[in-house]
Amino acid sequence: MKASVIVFPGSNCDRDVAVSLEAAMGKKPAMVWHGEADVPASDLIVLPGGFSYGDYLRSGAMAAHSPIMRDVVAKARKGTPVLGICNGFHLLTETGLLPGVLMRNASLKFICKDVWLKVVRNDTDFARGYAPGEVIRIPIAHHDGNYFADEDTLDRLEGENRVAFRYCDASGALNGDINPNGSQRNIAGLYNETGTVLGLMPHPERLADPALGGTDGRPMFDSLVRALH
Amino acid sequence: MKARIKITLKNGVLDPQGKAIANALGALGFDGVGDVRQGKYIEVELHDTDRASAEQKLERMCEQLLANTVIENYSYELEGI
Amino acid sequence: MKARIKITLKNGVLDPQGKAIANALGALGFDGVGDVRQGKYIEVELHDTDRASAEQKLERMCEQLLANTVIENYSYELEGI
Amino acid sequence: MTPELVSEHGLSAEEYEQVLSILGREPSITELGIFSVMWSEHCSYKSSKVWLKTLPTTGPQVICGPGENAGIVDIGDGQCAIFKMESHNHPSFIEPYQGAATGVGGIMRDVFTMGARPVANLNALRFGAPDHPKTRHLVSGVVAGIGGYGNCVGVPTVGGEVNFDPGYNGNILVNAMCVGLADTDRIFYSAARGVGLPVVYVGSKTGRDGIHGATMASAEFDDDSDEKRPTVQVGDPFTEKLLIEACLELMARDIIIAIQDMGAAGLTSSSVEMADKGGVGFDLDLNKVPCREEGMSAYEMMLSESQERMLIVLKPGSEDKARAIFQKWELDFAVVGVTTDTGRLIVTHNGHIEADMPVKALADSAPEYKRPWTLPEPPAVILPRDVAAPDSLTGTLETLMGSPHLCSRRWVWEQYDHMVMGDTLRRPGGDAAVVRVHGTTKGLAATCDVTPRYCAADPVEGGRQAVAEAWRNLTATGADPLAITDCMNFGNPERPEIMGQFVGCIEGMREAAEALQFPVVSGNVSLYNETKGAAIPPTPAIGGVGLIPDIAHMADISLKIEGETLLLLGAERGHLGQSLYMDVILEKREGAPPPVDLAAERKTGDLVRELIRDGSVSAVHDVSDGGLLVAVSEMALAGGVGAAMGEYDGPQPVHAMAFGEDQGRYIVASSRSGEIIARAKASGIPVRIIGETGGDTISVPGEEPVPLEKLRSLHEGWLPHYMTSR
Ligand SMILES: Nc1ncnc2c1ncn2[C@@H]1O[C@H](COP(=O)(O)OP(=O)(O)O)[C@@H](O)[C@H]1O
Ligand SMILES: [Mg+2]
Repeated sequence: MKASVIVFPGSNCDRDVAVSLEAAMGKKPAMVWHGEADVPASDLIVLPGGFSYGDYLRSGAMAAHSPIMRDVVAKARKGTPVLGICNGFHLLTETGLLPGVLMRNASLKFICKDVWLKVVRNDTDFARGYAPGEVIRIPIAHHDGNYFADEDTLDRLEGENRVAFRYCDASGALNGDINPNGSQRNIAGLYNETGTVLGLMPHPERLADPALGGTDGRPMFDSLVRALH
Repeated sequence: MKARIKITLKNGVLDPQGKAIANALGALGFDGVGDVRQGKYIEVELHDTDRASAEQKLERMCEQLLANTVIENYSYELEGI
Repeated sequence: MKARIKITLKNGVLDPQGKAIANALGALGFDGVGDVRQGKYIEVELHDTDRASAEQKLERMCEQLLANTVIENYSYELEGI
Repeated sequence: MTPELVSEHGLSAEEYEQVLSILGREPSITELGIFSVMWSEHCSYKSSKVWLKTLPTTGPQVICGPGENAGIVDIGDGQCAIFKMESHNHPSFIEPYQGAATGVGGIMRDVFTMGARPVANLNALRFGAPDHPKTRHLVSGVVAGIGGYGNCVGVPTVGGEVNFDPGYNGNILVNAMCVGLADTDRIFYSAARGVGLPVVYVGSKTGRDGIHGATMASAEFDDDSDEKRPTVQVGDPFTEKLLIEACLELMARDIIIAIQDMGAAGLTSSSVEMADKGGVGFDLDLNKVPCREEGMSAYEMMLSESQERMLIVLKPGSEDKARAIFQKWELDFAVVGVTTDTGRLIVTHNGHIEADMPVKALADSAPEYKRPWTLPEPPAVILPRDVAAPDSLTGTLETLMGSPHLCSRRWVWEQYDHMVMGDTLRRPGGDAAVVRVHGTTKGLAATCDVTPRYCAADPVEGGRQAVAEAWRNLTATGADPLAITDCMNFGNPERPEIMGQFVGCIEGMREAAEALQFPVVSGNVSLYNETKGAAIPPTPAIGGVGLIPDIAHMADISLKIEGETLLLLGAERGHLGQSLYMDVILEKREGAPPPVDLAAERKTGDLVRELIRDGSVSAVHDVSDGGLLVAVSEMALAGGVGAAMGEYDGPQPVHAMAFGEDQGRYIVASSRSGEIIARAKASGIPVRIIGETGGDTISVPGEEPVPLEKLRSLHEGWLPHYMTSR
C-alpha cells in the first residue's frame, strides 16, 4: 500500500500520522508538500492535523486553496480514499468534499483530552477493524471542532448513514454533557457519499502506540492497510 | 482605495462566540441585551483605480476566500476614488 | 435597537491574520492588494429605548469586554429609534 | 543630551559618564538607546551577575552551561537536550494573552536557535489572590495565550505550576520553559567568527513593537502619540512554526557560522552579542531591514522587539542557498550587514552613520553591582505539638484538596495540546512530565518547581528546597536528573532586603545543586517585580530535566493495583511550619520552612530510582505541598484505586504526620514491601508502611472513609468553578 501525507505550512501532526501509518504499513508514507501540483499515485491520501496557515481567517480556509488540493479533490472524487484528521477535516469541509462546517468549540476554549467515540458503522475501509457500536477512546485537540450543518443536511446525512463516529460516554451513551465541543448530534466524524472520504476531529494517531497509553486508534490504520494493500 | 468588508453568519447558523458574549455581558450586569452575533471585519487596501473592477475583484475575494458562503454572508464598502 | 460594533487593531500592532490573508490573496492571483487588517464585527440587539443611555452602555461593553483596549480600537453605530 | 533624556533611558549619572568615556563624545540618540538596552538589568544582569557566578554549572553531562541562548546536556547516542526558562511577567500583566504567547515564542527561539527541535514546553504561573478583581481575567488570558501559541506551533505543553497568592496581586509571574532535542554534532552558537561574512536577517518584518516607553521624549517621535507605538507585542505562532522549520532546514546544510534569535532589545542585543563573542565588528545597513511600517527611524529599528526574527551569519557565498530555504517557507530574508575587523558596531541609515560604537566595551563594560543585601532573621522552628490539631483529618483533607493551592490544574492543561508530536509518555497531572526521545526507547523528564512561601520565610532553605523538589519530581518518574534552568523572579534589588532574598535563594540553590550534582545550565533573572513598594514573594523557579534511559522502566503516580502496600521512604518529623495546613486551615504563615537534608535527599532518591528500574514498585509520588494524606489522595485519584491508611503510633501528633511537609519523602506502592524495607534499612533510609491500596475511598483510622468520587469532585471542581463564576 502507498500512502501520501500532505504537508501544509503549519501542519503539525504530519509526522505523528506518518509514524502511525508506518507502524501499520511497514513502510514510510510519502510526505507531499502543498505546493506540488499532483499527489503521487497513492492508495490513501491523508490530510493531517495542525494549524495550516495558523488557522488564521478560518481553520483550513487558506490551505484549501493550495495547489495540491485541486488534485486531492479530483482524486477523492474518483474514489481514492482520503482521511482528514482535525485540521484535515476542516480542509475537507472547506473544499466541499464533506458538508457542513466546524465552528469554534461551544466552550470557546481549545480542548485537549481523551474522549469516547461510538463507532457508528464499520463497513468502510477505515473502520472494519472496529465492531459496530464499539466504544473507543481517542484524543481530541482542537479549538474549532463544533460540527454544524442545517437540520435538513443533518437529516440527510443520517439518512445516508454517513456519520462515522459520535462523541459518547464510556458506556456509549450519547446524552448528558459528554459532548466536548457542541457538535450537532454529537458528530465527531463523517463520511462522503461513497464512504471513501473520512473527516474526523479526534486523532487516532495519538493513541495507536501502547507507550502513549492506549491503542484504540490503531485498528483504523490496520483496517486501511488490510483494505488497500 | 480601501475596502471594508463585513462577514456575518447567516441566519440560523449557530454562533458560539456570539452566544458566549451575550452570556458574558449578562454576567457583567448589562441588562436588556438580546441576540449577539459575531462576525469578521476585514480592511483591504487595493491599488486599483477603477471602482467597477475593484468591486468585481472584491466579490471574487469574498466568494473564494474571505467568506465561507455555506454559512456566511458578506458585504463591503469601497472608499477612495 | 441594534448596535453594530467594529473592533480593529490599533495602528502599528502586528496583525498576523491580516498578513496571512494578504499572502493568500496574492497566491490566489489577486494582484494590487496592499495591507490587509482583520478585525471583529459584532452585532448586539439592545432592548433599550433611549439612545443616549444605549450609547453609554455600549461604550462600557466595549471597554469592559468586547474590545481589548490595550491593542484594539472600537467604534459603533446604533440603529433603530 | 539632556539629563532627563539620559535618566528616561534608565542610565544613572555614573553610567552616562561611562558612555561618554567609551565614545569620547556625546552619544547620538540611537547610541543612547543602544547603551540603555544593553545596560538594562534585563540584558546586562548587572545586579545578579556576581551571584549567578557562584552556581555550579559543570558536570560530565554538561555540553554548554550558562552564557549561550540555552543550556545543553548530553543524553547519549550523539544527542543532547537543550533547554531554558524565561520570564514574561510584565507584558503578561499588561496584556495577558499576548504577553504569555510571546513569552512562549521567545523561549522556543532560544532553544531552536541552537539547533534543537523544541519537544516540550512547560510554564510556571503565579497569580494574585483568587478574590483579587484582576486574577480571573489574567488566568484566563495567560492560559489561552500559552495554549494559543504552543498549540499552533505544534510543541506539546506538558507541565508547569500554578500558584495563587496575594503577593502577586500587582505582579503576576509567567515563566515559560522549553526543552529541545538536537544532534550533538549539530549545535549552533552565536559567535560570529570571521571577517567579511554576510549578516542575514530572517523571519518577520520589524515594526514599532515593544520600544520602551521611556524613549518617547525625543523630537522625532512627536507625531501622533501612543497609537503608533504600542508597547505590546503580538505573537505570530504560524510564523514561528515556519521559522523553526526553515532554520532547522538551513542548519542541516553546513552554511551557518553563527545564529541568534532577536529577543529583548532585538537587533541591538543580537548583533552586539554575536559580534562580541566572535571578536569582530558589524556594519549594519538599516535600509535593508524588512520593515512593517513606514518611516521607522534607526533608533526604532535597533530597539524594536518585534517577534519571530533571527539574525544569522553565513559562510560567504551561501546567501542564495539560504534565501531559497526562507523563500520556500515564505519568510523574509535580507542581507543586512557584514562582519568587519574594526571591532565596532556601525549602523547606517539613509546614508548617515547613526551609531558607531566599540562592541567589546558595549558588551563587557556593562556595569556590575554588588548591591547591599541583608538576610532576614531565620524564623524559629515551630514544633508539631504547638500547631493546633483539626477536628477531623479527612475533613481537612477535603478542604485542602479542594483549595486553590492543591486543586487539579486540569482546567489549565486541557487547554494545552500536550500530546502533539506523538511522544508524550507522561501527561500533565503527575510528577514530572515525560516525552520520548523520538524514535528511541529513551525519555526526557521535565518539571518546574519552587515554593515561594518557603523562600519568603527563609530564602536559603527555600532555594535549597526548590532545587531538591525538582530533583525529586524527576526521580519519581525514574529519571536521572541531569541539570536545571532557573528563572529568578524578585522585587527591586536596590532594596537590601530584596537583594538579600536573591542572595539567599542563590546560596540555597548552589548548595542543593552541588550536593545533588544537578548543575545550572541556563536561566533568566527578572527583577523589579513590585508595585507601589510591594514586592512579590521571592520566586526562584527551577526547571529540571532528566533522562530515562529505558522507558520500559519508569513510574507514574497512579495507584493501579488493589491490595498493595503503601510505603513512605524518607524521614518524618511532622514539620508544619509554613505548611499549607497552616496557611489554608489555620490561615497563618509562621515559622521556619521544612529543612532539606541534602545527603538524605540524595540517598532516598537514588533508592527510589533503583526500585523503579528493577520493577519493585507500581506507583511513586513524592510528598510535597499538603503532605502525606494529600499525596496519597493524588495517587488514588490518578489511578482510581483507593487507599486505607494504617494506624500511626509514633511520637508525633497525628495531624502533623498527615499534613507535615517534611522534605525528601516518597510514597511507593508495592507488593514487595519486605524487600523494600530491607533495602531501605540497609541504606539507612527511614521507611514505614503507611497503608494499603484498594477500594474506592480514602480512609484513616477512626474516621468515616471519604469516597474518591467526593474527593475528585472537590479536587477537579475548584478551578473550573472559579473560572466560570463571577
Ligand atoms: N501551568 C501548567 N501547565 C501544565 N501543567 C501544569 C501546570 N500547572 C500544573 N501542571 C501540572 O499539574 C501537576 C501538579 O502540579 P504540582 O502540584 O505543581 O506538582 P508537584 O507538586 O509534583 O510539583 C503536574 O503534573 C504539573 O505539571
Ligand atoms: Mg511532585
